[in-house]
Amino acid sequence: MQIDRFVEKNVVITTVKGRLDSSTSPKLDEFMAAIPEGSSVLLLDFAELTYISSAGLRVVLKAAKLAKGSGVVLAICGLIPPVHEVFDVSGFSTLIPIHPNRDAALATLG
Amino acid sequence: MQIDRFVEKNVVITTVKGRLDSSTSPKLDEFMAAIPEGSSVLLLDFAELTYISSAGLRVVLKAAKLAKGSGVVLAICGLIPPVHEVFDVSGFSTLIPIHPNRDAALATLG
Amino acid sequence: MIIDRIDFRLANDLAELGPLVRALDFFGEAVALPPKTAHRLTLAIDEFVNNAVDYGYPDHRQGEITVSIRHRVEHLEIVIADDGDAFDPLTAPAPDLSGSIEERRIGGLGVHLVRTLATSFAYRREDERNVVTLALALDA
Amino acid sequence: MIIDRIDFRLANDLAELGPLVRALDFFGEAVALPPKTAHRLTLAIDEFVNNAVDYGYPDHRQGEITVSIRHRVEHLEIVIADDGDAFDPLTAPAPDLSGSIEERRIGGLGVHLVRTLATSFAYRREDERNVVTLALALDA
Ligand SMILES: Nc1ncnc2c1ncn2[C@@H]1O[C@H](COP(=O)(O)OP(=O)(O)O)[C@@H](O)[C@H]1O
Ligand SMILES: Nc1ncnc2c1ncn2[C@@H]1O[C@H](COP(=O)(O)OP(=O)(O)O)[C@@H](O)[C@H]1O
Repeated sequence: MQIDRFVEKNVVITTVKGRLDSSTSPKLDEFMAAIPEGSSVLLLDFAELTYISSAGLRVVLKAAKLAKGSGVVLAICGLIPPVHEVFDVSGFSTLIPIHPNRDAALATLG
Repeated sequence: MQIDRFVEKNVVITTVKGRLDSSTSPKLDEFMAAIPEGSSVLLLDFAELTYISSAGLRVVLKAAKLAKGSGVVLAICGLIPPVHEVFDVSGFSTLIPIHPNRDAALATLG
Repeated sequence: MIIDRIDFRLANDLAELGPLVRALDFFGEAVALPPKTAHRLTLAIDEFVNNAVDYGYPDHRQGEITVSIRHRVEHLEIVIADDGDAFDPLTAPAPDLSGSIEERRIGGLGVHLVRTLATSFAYRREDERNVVTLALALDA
Repeated sequence: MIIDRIDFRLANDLAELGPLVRALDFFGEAVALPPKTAHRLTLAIDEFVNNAVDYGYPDHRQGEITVSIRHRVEHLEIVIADDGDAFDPLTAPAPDLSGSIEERRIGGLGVHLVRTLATSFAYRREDERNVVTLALALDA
């Protein structure tokens, strides 16, 4: 798994490449533990995320709770269909805004 | 499979990389069908041959027969143990000189 | 070429998951699984192996987990068995999928995800082993 | 992780051998077969699938060939079955391994190689199929 982060306007974009499972999710958890100073939107760009398990969902919900508590919006974009299915079945699709891709997300959030 | 040929002194060296089976052996067969003008020794360098089946042995015996009929020596070098085993079990090890590596072959044949 | 069946045996150690996932990826590509089926396959095995390792051997004894995949015409049949303490996943409480971000509990989704994505799901205790059998649609 | 078993199904078409060989390579690496065992495994399957395709269906009808590998403690057990015409490979004439280059016949080595490299070898005709069962040592 590879995590990268950069800022576009007021949106902090975190891209995750590869697999988010019990072995890799602690790394994302650590990454999401602090919300960068002055950010108002956190966007998880999962376009290159090929796999997610419940261990990955755990980290996403934790990050969403932290964001909510800090008055920051957390959104997700770029889910491939098999990953989107996991968000749907877990009820996360109705909990966290999911955008088809980064441009669509930035148009709404930026 | 990749076949390359070059000449060192009076020895025509043919290197074969990869697998020699029913799908690839016709290519080596074609390659060995004509003996280059003026050569006195043909050396098959199999150091990078990872696999041989009876289809590969077929082509080797055919080449050995052709060489013998033309008064040319055919020798082999560089067999990895699993390939050497196939030469042993087929009785080819006593039919065709097998050298541990190219240098040893050239020292004897060149 | 079709792979009709593949059976794995693992120690109760999460380090086994790396090679297992690579083998599942190989299988999925070799038989050209639809992307959702391939994801569900890895998910089902990942979740149940993780649970067996995490909860099945509280005394940290050595254990053995087996995974068998049969490739049928219309579905994959998966059998996951472990010699951990008896546990029927059908008794795992259903997660509360409604509620706000603040209300949602973290965790408790693994069994639910697999049960929901499978077209059939069964548990039995047999020969001191937990045996979970499930099917995944091939036309996902 | 150990792969305990893997079963393949092929059409009687030599184009099936490419994917099959890749799967055998994957299996050999995943379970860390000794190099000679890995080579013998591919050889046994390659020779018998080639023979079934080349000789078993003289009327060019569609056929099905199955290959099953079980990974035991001390050996691999391989079962190759085809629905081609009945043929007992134990009746194939032994090649003459002596003789000079001029005297040696080209061909006729496939069955001999496999029988010699296997620690056991059996044939039966069952349900209109040729079934060859052989074992390969894991301490090669
Ligand atoms: N193999 C098992 N042995 C014992 N308890 C288990 C086993 N698998 C699951 N459980 C119990 O069921 C609960 C729900 O499991 P799961 O849905 O995977 O979510 P999570 O592991 O995130 O809690 C676990 O918290 C655990 O208490
Ligand atoms: N499946 C089969 N059906 C019918 N005949 C076969 C079959 N397999 C092998 N044979 C016969 O046995 C002979 C020996 O086979 P083999 O040892 O593989 O050498 P080769 O195929 O090079 O002749 C073949 O020439 C063929 O006549």
